[in-house]
Amino acid sequence: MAYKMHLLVCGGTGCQASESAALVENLKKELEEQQLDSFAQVVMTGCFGFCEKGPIVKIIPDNTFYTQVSPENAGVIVSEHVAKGRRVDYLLYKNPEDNTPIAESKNMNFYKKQIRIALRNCGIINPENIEEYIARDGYLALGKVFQELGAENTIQVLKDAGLRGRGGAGFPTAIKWELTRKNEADQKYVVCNADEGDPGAFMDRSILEGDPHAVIEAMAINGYCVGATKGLIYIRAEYPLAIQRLKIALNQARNYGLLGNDILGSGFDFDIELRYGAGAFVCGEETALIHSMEGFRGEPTLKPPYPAQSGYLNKPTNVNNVETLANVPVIINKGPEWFNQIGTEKSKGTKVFALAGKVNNVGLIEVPMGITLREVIFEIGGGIKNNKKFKAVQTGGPSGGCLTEKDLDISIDYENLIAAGSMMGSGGMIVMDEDDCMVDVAKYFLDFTVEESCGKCAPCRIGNKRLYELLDKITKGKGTKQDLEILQNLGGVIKDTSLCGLGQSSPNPVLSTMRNFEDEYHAHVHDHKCPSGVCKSLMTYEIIPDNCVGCTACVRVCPVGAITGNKKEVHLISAELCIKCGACMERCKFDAITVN
Amino acid sequence: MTQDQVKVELKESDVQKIKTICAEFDNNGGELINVLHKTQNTFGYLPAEVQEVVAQGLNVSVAKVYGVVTFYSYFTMIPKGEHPISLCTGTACYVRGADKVLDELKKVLEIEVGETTADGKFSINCLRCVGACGLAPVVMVGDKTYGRVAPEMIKGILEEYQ
Amino acid sequence: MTRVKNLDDLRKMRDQLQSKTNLRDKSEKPEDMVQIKVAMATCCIASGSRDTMNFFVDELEKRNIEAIVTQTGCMGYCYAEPTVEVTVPEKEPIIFGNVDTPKADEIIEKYIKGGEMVDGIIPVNYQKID
Amino acid sequence: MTKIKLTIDKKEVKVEQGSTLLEAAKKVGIDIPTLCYMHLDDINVNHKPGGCRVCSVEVEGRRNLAPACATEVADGMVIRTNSVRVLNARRTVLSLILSDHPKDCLSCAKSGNCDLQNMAIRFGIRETPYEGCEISRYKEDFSPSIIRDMDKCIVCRRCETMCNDFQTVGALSAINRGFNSVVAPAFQMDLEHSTCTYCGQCVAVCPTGALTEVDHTNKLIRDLANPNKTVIVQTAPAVRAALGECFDLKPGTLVTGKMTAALRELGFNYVFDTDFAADLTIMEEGTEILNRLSKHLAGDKSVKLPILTSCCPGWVNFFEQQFTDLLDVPSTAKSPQQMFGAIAKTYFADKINVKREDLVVVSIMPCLAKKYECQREEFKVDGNPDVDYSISTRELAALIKRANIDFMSLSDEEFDAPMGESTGAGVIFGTTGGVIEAAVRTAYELHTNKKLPKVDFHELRGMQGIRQATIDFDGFPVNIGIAHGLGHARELLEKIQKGESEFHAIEIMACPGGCIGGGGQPLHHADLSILAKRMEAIYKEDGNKVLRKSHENPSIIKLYEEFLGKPMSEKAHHLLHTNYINRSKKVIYIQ
Repeated sequence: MAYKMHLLVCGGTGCQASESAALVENLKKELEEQQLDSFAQVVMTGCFGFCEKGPIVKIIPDNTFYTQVSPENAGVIVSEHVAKGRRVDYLLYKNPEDNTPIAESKNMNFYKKQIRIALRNCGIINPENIEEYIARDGYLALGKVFQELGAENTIQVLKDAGLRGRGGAGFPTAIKWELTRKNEADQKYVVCNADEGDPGAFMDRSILEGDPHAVIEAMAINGYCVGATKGLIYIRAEYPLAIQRLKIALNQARNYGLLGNDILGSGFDFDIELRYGAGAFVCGEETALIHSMEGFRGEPTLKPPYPAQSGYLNKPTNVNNVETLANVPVIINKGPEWFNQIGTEKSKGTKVFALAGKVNNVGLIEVPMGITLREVIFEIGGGIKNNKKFKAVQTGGPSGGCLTEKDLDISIDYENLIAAGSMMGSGGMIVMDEDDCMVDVAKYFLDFTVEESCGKCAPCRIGNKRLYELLDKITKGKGTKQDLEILQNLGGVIKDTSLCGLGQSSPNPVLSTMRNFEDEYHAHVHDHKCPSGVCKSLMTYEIIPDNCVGCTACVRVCPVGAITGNKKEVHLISAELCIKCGACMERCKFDAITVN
Repeated sequence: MTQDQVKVELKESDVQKIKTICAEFDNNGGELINVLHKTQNTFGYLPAEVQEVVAQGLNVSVAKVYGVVTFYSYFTMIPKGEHPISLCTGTACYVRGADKVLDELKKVLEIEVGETTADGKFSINCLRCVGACGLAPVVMVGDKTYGRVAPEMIKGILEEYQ
Repeated sequence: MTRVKNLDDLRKMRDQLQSKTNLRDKSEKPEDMVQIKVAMATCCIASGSRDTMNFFVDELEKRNIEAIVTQTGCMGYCYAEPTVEVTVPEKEPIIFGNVDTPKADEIIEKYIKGGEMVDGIIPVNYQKID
Repeated sequence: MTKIKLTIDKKEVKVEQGSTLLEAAKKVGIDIPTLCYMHLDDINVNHKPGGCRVCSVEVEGRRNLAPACATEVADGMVIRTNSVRVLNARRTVLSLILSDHPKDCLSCAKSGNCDLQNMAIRFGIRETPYEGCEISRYKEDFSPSIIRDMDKCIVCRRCETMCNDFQTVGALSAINRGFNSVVAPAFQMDLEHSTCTYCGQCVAVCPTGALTEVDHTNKLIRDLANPNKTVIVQTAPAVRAALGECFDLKPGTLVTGKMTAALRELGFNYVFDTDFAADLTIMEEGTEILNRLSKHLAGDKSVKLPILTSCCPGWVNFFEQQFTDLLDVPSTAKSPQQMFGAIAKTYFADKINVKREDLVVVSIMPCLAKKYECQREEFKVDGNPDVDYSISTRELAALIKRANIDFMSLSDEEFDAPMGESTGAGVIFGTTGGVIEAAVRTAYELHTNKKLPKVDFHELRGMQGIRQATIDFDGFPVNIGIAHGLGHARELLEKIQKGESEFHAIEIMACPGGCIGGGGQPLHHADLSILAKRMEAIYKEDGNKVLRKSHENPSIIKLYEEFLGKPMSEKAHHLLHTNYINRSKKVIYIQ
C-alpha cells in the first residue's frame, strides 16, 4: 500500500552542500529503527528554492516545512513528528517580523506570491524516479502531441500561449520552432541550452536537478514539431549533480520507451545526447554553443545564418533554454488559455529568478510576469539583510543593468526591464544595499566580461578591458572628468559594434550605474571618496584623538608599522604607509579608529 | 605554459588510455571537448604530451587542441593540488565578501589563483557560481562545500587537510 | 522494464502511479477535501491509533473519496482514544472518540458519504492543535 | 538570380541576393574600410569573421551597427556608411586596436605596407585616448623563414584561415581567450616544432607586422662588399612577373631585363637564372617519370604511381610531416633552387676556378620556404650549403631601393652564361600547372621520339584548385593531376592513400596560383586578380622564347656532355636527387 507520510528532503546543490544527503540517510535509518519505514517514505527531491534556509524537509500530508535541518535532527523529526504527530517547533521557519514559527510554506512570505510552473515538480517529486514524474502527468503532453495535436497545432498552442524564450532575449518560442520546421534538411537537431553562466544564477540547474524529465519530454516534443530526431543537451561540466540526474533520467526514459525508436507507437524516433560545457560564459550564446558542441573554441559567429537555418553540423538547429523547455509540457496539458492568463500583455507566464545578494531570503523563486520588483525584494525576499537600506538591484547578470529605488514599482516583464535600462536576462537578481559601491559593482561585472570575452571581435576584446581599466582607475581615486566621458563613449560603441550579445550588453552595468548613480562616480572622481567605503585606495584610517588612550595595541598589530605613538599618548597613522588592512580598527577596544 | 615547461613522460599505458578514450568517441574530432573532459578526469590535467596524443587520436591538429584547451577555463595544463580549493566568485558570493576570503586564502597558502602550493597539497581556483548562493560565500575543498565562509575560518578549514 | 506502448498505456500507468504521489498535491489544498486528523501521541498509538490511521488512508482511497489523512499530537481526550477529527468541506470539524477500525468504517460510510451523524462525537470545544 | 534593391548613402543599388553590404556599396563607388575581412574568390577563401568591426555601418531600424563585410543585403534596406555614429564607432574601434599595438612603426618591417597603418592614416588618428596595458608576448625571430612578433597581432585571424582552411597545415590556431587571445602554434612553441611548412601564406595575408619574413638583405650587402667572395645570384621565374609591383608598375608587368640590370648594379659577380635549373629539373624529373611509367607498365609492382613533383619546398615539408607513408611517391629530383646550387658549387665553381667556400650562391625567390630549404643538412657539403641563402621578391625590392637604384630608368639586360640560359619550359615553373606542362613537353618528345605538334597545353593551365587532364602520348593516355594549395594537395594524397588515384603524374604547389602567389611576393592585399595577371606574364615570357622545351636548352645539353653524362646518371643522382625523411612531430613519451 501507499505510504501514509512523505518526508521530502531537498537534494539540490545548495542543500547538498549543507549535508542533505546525510540527512536523508539518517532519516531512513531512524524510520527503520523506529519501525516506521512502511508508514513513511523519505524522498530526495529537487530544489525548494528557499536556499537561504536549507536544508529543507517538508512533511506530507500535514505540509510542515522544516528549515536548516541538520543530519542530527533526523531523530527528533522521526520520533516526534512521524511517530507522534508533533511538530518540532525549533526546526520551523521563524517569521522575521515577530519571530513566531510558521509551519507551512504557503503561509510564508517567501512562497505566498510564487506561482510554480517551470518549477512545478521541484521539491515535490524524486527526480531520479520516472514513475513519480509520470504520476504527475509526465509525458502525457508528448503523447497528446503525437495522437491529438500534431506538430503544427502544437506550435500553434505555444504561439497562443505566448511563450517566450527564458534565456534572455525573450524571442517567441513558437516562431523559433516554426523556422526550424520550415527549413528542409535530411537531419535537424534540437538543443537544450543548459550552459547557465551568469554568476549568481542557478535556475536551469535547479530545474535539471529537480525535474529532468520535464526537459527531456519538452525536447522530444520540440524534436517532433521541427522534424528532428536528435537532441543535445549542452550542460556545464560544473553541474555534476544535474548531469548525474540527467543521465539517470535519460536511461529511464529510454527504458520506458519514451526515448528511442517509435516513441508511444507514434513512429517517431528521438534520442538525446549530453554535451559538456567547459567553463566559457560566451557559450550561452547559441552560435558559440553550437561551435563548442562541434569541438571548437566557443566563439560566436554572425547571425544570419540563424541556427534554424544552419546550426549544429550546418543543419537546421533549434536551441532553447532549459526553463523555456520546462514550460512546454504543462502548456500542452493545461492549454494556452491557462498559461496566457498569467503575466502581462506581452510577457506571459512566469519567470524563475535566482534572488541573491543582500536580501534576507536568498533563493530560487518563480513569480508571475508583471510582479513588481518591490514585491520580489521586500515580500518574497524578506527585505534587506540587517535592516540596511536598499540601494540597487541588478537583473540580467553581467549583461543587465542596475535598477534603483525609483524602478521598484515597475512590473517585471521583458519590455519594461529593457525600458528601465536593464534586461530580463536568464534570471539572476542581485540585490545591493547601502554598503555596496556602484563603481565597484560595475567593475566586478566588467572583470567578469573581460575574463569571459572570447576575444574574437575587437570592441569586446579590447574595449571591455579598457572599460575595466578606467573603472579601476576611478576606484583608485585617479579618474578624471575626461575618463567619465571616455567611459560613456566607449560603452556606447562597444554596445553598437560588438559581434555577439555578450559584448553588445557588457557595458550595461557601467552605463546604468553611471546613469543612476552619477553622484557616486563624481564622488570618486572629484572628491576622491568612496561614499560606501568599499574602494580601499580611497579609504583613510584615522585615529580619533579623544578616544585614543594610548594603549599601543594598534601599533603592535599593524603589519607595516604605519602607526606610531608611545604609551599613553595619542597615536598616529601614516596615510602613506597604511595598507588599509583594517587590523588596527579590529584590535582597538576604544573605538578610536575611524575609516573615511 | 612556455616552451621550457618540464616535459611530462607518458607511459605507453597512458597513451593507450587516451587512445581508448578517443576510440570511445569514434575518433571523431567533433567530440574533442568530450574527449578532453574524459582525459582530464583521468589524468587530472592536460599536459602538452596528452594533448598531442588526443590530437593524433582524433586526427585534428595539435594547435587546434591547444586552442580549445586554452579557451575553456575548465581545462587546465597545470596539475591541481591534492586538495583543490575552489572559491566561488559569483555575484552573490562577491557581494557577501568572497574577495576577502580569497585574499586570506592567497595569504595563508602563499600562492595565486591557478597555482599549486610547493608541496602539491593545495591549489586555488576561482569558479563562477556553484549555485549555492544561499550559503555565500562558498569555498569548496575537493568535493566538500563550506558555506558562509569568513576570512577567519580559512585557517581552520585548511587544518582539516593537514 | 516497462515499455510504454502508447498514450492509453501511459494514461493507465499514470492512474496507477498517481496514488503514490498525489498525497503531495492533496496536501497543498486540504480545504477542498475531507480532512481527517488522527491523534497520534504515545498514549493514542498504544490504543491503536496507527491502525485507525492506516485504515482511513487505505479505505478512503479504495472507496474513491478525496481525503487527506494527517496525524496530530494528543487532543486531550485520553479517555476516548483513539480520537479523530473529521472535517468535511464547508462543515464544522467534528471529533469522534474511540475510533477503532469498525468505527472508522462507520464514519466513512455514514458521516462522510451520507452526511448522517454517528455516535461517539465529543461535543466539547477544544483547542485545535496545529 | 533575384535582385535586391536597397539604399546606401541615399544612392539606390540593385544587387544579387546573397551579396553583402560591402559588395553592394562597392557597386556604387562607396569604399567601406575593412581590416580583418579577406575574400579570395579565386581560391574559395572567404574570411569574414566580423572581428575588427572597422566596416560597421548603420542599418535603419536595427538596434546596433552591422558589419558590412558579413551582412547580407535585404530588400528595402537603408544603409548609412558615413553617419556620425558610424564614423565615431569606427574611429573608436580603431583607436582600441591601436591601443593594444606597439607604436614602433618607424622600425617595423611592414611600415608603408601595413593595413593597420593605412587605416590609421585614413581615419586621421593623431592620438590614442585609451591608455592601458598592451599584450606582451614573445617574439619568435629564430625560425629560418618567418618572424612572428605577436605583440603586433590584431587577431584578424587571416593567417589561421590560410593555415587551416586553405593549406590544412594546422600549425596555427587562436589560443587563449579575451584580451589574451592571439594566434600561435600549439603550446606557443616556435614554428620549428609545429607542423609549419614555411609556405608563408600567413605572412602573405598578415595585415600588420605580426608575421614577416626573415630578412637576409644585410647579410647580402656584406657579402657583396667582401672582395674575397664571388657572389652569384639565381632568380626564380615568378619574381620577374611581380617585382615591378613594388615599383608601382601594373601587376603582370614583366621586368626580367630591369631586374637583371639591377642585380648587376647591386654588385653580383654573375647574374643567373633559376629557369636554367628548372630546365635541368625537367631533364631529371621527366626522365624519372618516364622510367617509372615504363617500369610500371611492364608490371613492376615495386614502382609506385603516380609520381609527384618535388620542386616546391612547402609541399615537401608538408608530406614529410603529414604523409609519411607516401615518402617514396614524389620524384627524388631536387628543386631547381637546389639543383642550381649543386651545379654552381661544382661545375661552375670549377669553371671559374673559385673554391666552394668562396662562392656565395644567393637565390631570389617568391617563396619563404626556400629560406628553410637551402638550410637543410642534406643540401650542404661539409657544412657549406649549396645555396647560401634565399631572399624574397620583397627583400630584393627593398634592397634595390636602399641602393639608390632608379629601377624604372634601367635598361634591360641579359642573364650571364652559362647558367642564365633557359627555355620557356623553365619560365612556366612559376605558375601552377607549369612544371607538369614543362615535363610533358620533354617527356613526350623523349618517349615518342616525335616532335610535339603544339607546345601549349591549355588544358593544364588555370586557377582551379584541382585540375586534371589526359595527354595523349602517341596512343598512350597519360593522366595528369594538378593541385595548388596544400588543402587541395591533401585531397589528392588521401586518394592515393586509399588507392583511388588514377593519375600517372601529379604536380603540386603549396601556394595559390603556384610560385606567383608565393609567401615572398609583393603583398596582394587580398586582391587575387593580381595573381591572374602575374600568370599571364609568365605565359607571355614563355611564348616569347625561341626555345620552349627544356631538352633543347643548349647550356643544359652542354652540361650533360661536359659534366653529368646523361639524366639519372650516377653523378646526376648524387648532385641532383635527394631523399625524403619522416619529419612528423612525434609524441615524446617514454615507455
